[in-house]
Amino acid sequence: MPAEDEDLKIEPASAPPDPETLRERLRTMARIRAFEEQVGRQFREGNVHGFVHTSIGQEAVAAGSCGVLDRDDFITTTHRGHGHCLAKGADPEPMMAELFGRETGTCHGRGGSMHLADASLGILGANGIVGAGVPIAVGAALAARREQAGRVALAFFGEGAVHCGAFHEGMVLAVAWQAPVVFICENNHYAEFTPSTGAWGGPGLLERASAYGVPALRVEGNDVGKVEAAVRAAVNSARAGAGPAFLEMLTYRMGGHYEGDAEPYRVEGEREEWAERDPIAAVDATLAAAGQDGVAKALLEEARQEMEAAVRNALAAPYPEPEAVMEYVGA
Amino acid sequence: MPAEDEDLKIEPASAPPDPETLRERLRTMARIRAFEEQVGRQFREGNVHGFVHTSIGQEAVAAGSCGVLDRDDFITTTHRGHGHCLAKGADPEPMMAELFGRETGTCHGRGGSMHLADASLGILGANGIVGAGVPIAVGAALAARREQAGRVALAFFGEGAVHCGAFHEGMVLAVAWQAPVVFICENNHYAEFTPSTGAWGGPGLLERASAYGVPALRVEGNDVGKVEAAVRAAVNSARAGAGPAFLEMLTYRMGGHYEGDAEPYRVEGEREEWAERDPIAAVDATLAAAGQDGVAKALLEEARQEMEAAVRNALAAPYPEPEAVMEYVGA
Amino acid sequence: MPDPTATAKPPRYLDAVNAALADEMRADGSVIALGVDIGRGGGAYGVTRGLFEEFGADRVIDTPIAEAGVLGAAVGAAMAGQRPVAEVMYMDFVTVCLDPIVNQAAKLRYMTGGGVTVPIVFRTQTGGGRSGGAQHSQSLEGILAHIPGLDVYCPSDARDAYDLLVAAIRADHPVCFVENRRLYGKRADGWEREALPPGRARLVREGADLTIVTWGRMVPESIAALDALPDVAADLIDLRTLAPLDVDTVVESVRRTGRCLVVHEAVERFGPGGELISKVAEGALFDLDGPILRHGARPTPVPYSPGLEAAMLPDSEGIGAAIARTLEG
Amino acid sequence: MPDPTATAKPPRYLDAVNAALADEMRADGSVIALGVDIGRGGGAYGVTRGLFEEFGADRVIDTPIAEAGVLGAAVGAAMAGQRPVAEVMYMDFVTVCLDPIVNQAAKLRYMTGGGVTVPIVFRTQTGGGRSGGAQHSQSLEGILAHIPGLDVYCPSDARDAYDLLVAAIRADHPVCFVENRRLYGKRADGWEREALPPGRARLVREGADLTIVTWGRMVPESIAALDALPDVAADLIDLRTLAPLDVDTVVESVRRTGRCLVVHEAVERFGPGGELISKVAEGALFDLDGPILRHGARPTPVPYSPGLEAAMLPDSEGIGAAIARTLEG
Ligand SMILES: Cc1ncc(C[n+]2csc(CCOP(=O)(O)OP(=O)(O)O)c2C)c(N)n1
Ligand SMILES: Cc1ncc(C[n+]2csc(CCOP(=O)(O)OP(=O)(O)O)c2C)c(N)n1
Ligand SMILES: [Mg+2]
Ligand SMILES: [Mg+2]
Repeated sequence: MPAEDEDLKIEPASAPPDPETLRERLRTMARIRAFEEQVGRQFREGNVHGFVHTSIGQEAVAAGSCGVLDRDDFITTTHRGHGHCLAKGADPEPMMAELFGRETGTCHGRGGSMHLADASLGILGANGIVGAGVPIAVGAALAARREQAGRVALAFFGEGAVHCGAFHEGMVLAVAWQAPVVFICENNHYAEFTPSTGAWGGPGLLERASAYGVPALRVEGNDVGKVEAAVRAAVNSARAGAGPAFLEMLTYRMGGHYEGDAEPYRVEGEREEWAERDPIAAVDATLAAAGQDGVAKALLEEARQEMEAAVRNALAAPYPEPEAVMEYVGA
Repeated sequence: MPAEDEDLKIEPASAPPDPETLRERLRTMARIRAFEEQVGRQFREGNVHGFVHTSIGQEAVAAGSCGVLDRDDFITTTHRGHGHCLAKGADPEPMMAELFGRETGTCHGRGGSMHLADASLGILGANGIVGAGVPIAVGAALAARREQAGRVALAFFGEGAVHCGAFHEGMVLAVAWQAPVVFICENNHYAEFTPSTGAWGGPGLLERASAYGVPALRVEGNDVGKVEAAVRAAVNSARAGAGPAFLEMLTYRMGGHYEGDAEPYRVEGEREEWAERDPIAAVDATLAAAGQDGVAKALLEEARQEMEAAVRNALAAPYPEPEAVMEYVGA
Repeated sequence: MPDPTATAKPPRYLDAVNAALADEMRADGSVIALGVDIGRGGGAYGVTRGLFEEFGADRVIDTPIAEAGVLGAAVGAAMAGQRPVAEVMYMDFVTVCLDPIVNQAAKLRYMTGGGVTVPIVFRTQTGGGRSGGAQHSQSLEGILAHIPGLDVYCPSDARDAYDLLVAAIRADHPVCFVENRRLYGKRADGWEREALPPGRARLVREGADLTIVTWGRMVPESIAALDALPDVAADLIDLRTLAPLDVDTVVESVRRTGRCLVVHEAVERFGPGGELISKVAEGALFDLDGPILRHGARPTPVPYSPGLEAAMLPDSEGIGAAIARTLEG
Repeated sequence: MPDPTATAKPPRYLDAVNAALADEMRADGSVIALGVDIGRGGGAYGVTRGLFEEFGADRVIDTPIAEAGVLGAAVGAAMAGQRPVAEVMYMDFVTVCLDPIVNQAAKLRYMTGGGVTVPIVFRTQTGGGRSGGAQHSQSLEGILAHIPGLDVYCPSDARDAYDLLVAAIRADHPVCFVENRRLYGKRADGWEREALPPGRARLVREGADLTIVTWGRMVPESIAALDALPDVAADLIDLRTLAPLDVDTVVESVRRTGRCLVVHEAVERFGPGGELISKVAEGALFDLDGPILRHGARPTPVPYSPGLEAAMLPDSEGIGAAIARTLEG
């Protein structure tokens, strides 16, 4: 059961977000959900290529975390990065076009789902190599520290990544440099086909992170308000020069590891249990209790239309010219 | 100041070693000291080549740790591995010949100081890559676990190695496999030119290790009795199937990082302070208090003669035939 | 030798890999397999399915995502008497775990003057052309082949996948075993074929016009190219293994045909083809009637968009054009 | 351009590297240096001495032994507006940190369709022949040169060390900068020489008998070989950079001389020489009067014992013999 742990140093604001903000976050979550739904559909249609990993069920982490950031703050993400990019401000239309491999894509069709990036929004890239984004975020934070303009970096990664050398070395450097970086470990309970809980023995993620000298907190990752409060506290502290923090976001991967995954490994009953903690429904209920009815439905409807348009435009967009294959190599 | 920390699970025997054992360990330490002294001298003479790292001041860790092991237990070590090899039973004569690059060397002159290995004694190699020996020891322990014959592996590494990805991944795997491996972190206070204490922030080594779920203990590494007691407890527990353990051995590198190091970075007064905690003198004093006088002097004298003979024989030994350069490639 | 021929249909490439693993694990209790999701999950491509059930968690070892640690541990286990087969899920990921391969496994026997052997197999797979993107599509076998002490096997069909993996597991030295995921579904044509050892190339086709030297997925691709050029008669050589390299077969062929084209999926720039060209130049220069050329991927990261990727990677059409250049020159 | 010519004696190779770093750090506040012991310690070979004192801990950053993390962080810092120069102390250690170089830095501009630039320099050094042993002596530049998106510079003297490092730091793409520690103590011959850009080879000597193509420490070694063969007149080409590669200069020379010898310290087997042989075969095959050969290290891990190491590595004597083979063939 997700539960908040002892706070080690970060002090999340206790007041829940105001209805205005909540609505805004809900809109982000609805757009992520609708985007991912379309990605799944378009993958089955053969319009989206390669390896695609969606984040349905995890929308609150993206919306709550990036909701706290400024445009020129940095993020790095993983193979499962659509939500983070959208929440950080990426336009779904070129994103969809990217997944369709079109010239109008975010990366002109060169990157694809696992390599979405938009430097103008501080999105330093999804990444196909588990763990690789962690030190990259630390480096961006190092640059931010030099600049002294209060920018921060967020590194998103899965709970499967913490075993990688790259995670370890990234943590060590973040501490050594007291870099303004917040590590957001999205614990969605699976790493590929392996249920993560207890898989490799030893204490939990928080103990691991604290041992580096980083304040660490476990957060109910399907509660966007709690996500936002925790990330805000960590980000403010990083901006103020107090160094890195680590947040474990408890959430759940509602879909397969990748599109097309048959999921024979899924623990029975678990998905149904988590479906009751759907992050979108949760906010909807909160708003309903505050007298605003049917907000999620309306926002989802709106988002679905937006994503359908993105699909239409992507379908109509040109592919890159094969002759341009050598463009952008750089060296 | 070296000080023993809280015991986390390992329970070192409280009785100090009997005089017989102490004498035996002193002999090992004296032989390591004498070997290293010769290595320094022979390096300056031009007989020892390449990069050479000696372990003067750290002899108690090698002697106490390997004193606990059986012949068919495994060790891996580092660029600073002469002492561990000697303590594990390697013959100084071929070792010296190896450092002289001779055909009669432990590795027929192919390896050199940083690659000393003797599989027949379970010495799976010194290593020129910081951190690399850690997972190798874990793998040997995995093999030992399969065999069920109670063998264990010891991984020796410096405190500078704990920042490497290889260390992290090795710890993670040791825990996942509950492998019979004991991690011996020889904290000699320097990693190359950098004083290690507090260098990179964060908690100490014990906190780091414990966070993996490994019992961890800090040991007065210049006290061979304490070293031995701690390693024995950890090894027994590993042999019994209770999994890995981590020991931080507080000791001091009396020499330079490598032979020829000018050591401008050395913290003033520190060496003198540690000279008073010389591991050989300490045992000598204990034995003297028990009525045995001048043991160290005698053993050192004996060891120096042994190493002089090793040098003489190495000098007389043939170099490998240049035509044999392709031998042993394997593939 | 156990043999998966018992099945009705000739096995697919992935079945052959699976059968080689299973047979060798049955035959030798010291063979163990390690990797991310190779056990309960049966592997990202189903290659190791059934092994966990048959051999148990003690021998088919699921690991956390810690490839450098896993491969390092495999090196230690190999020195301690096991015969580990460690998987790197995509060849692109060798970048996170090259040290145990290059600085440890490959060098240990030499560094110890023959004192240790490291009987280890590094299994991995590659295969562009499916929009895997720049980090899931690279053919990096040339990097591994550059390292003395490493064997590199690149089977092009199911039968060789079986024979070469069996040989790799039985070898007392490290072998990098490079599978191709776009071949996984292909069934063997000639399962009854005799097993060739590593280091022996196979003459797939014979013809006097030119010699084509290739390996892995470019073998069927080259066959397709030749099928589309009925007027061209080529010696088509499937190297099967890059290290050891069967220089004699290649040189002997080029001496006969007088022209040579090396084809590989890897990037041309400082790629593995240069070795073949150099060996041909060394051994057959004065027998040449025409060029010795390479055809490989263009010097760019592998693009995602299908059209760009097709423009980057060699295929039968590109090979056909390269054949034409080789014949014209 | 700031220039260390002010000093009385021409600078040593290592002084030139140091001066290039210092000059560029003075000129551009976004240049930062990172690595193990490069700051207070001044570098394992003293190459970065004085930088910490002049530019401070904020720009000359000592790091823990965590090369993959450091290089990954350098990639992030580069995307965030810095110009990092990250050191890998020995080239052999790229095996622990290849991912940020190969899968990140090299590919990011491409993967983002030009959306980011990664102005980063990976400094490292190599140089066998001093009994460094199998893990401290390898020349692995061929591996890096195989990766599209990476430039690879291998200066052979102090002047080029300066010019090429300045160019590397100013480049908006990743550059692997490979120093040679056995050249560190050598002083420039011709400091007044004009700077050549990366991608331009230098014709060190001219002669009609054969073309010798090489780089790094094999340049002076080849000069020594030629000095010992007064009857041989060779075009000696110092490539200076492997990527970009100055194919034109090489091909044009071989067209004139009709013979070619490629020399490198790296292992021959699937080594960087194959690229040159292939380019020569492609561009000058029908102008050849004799062989196109390689001379590199033998296919073994680098041995420790001096005599074995000498037998493994190319030197002026071995080059002389290879020249003779090239002329005889
Ligand atoms: C270095 C590396 N090893 C293995 C993989 C294959 N792989 C891709 S995603 C994944 C699981 C990651 O799990 P987690 O970090 O929990 O992220 P999630 O997929 O749950 O978002 C693996 C093993 C990879 N991409 N990179
Ligand atoms: C991967 C790697 N990085 C850097 C080095 C260079 N190096 C050799 S020893 C050393 C310091 C090691 O310090 P520590 O682990 O404390 O061992 P000690 O030398 O004190 O025994 C360094 C940085 C190396 N050999 N391998
Ligand atoms: Mg996960
Ligand atoms: Mg140390």
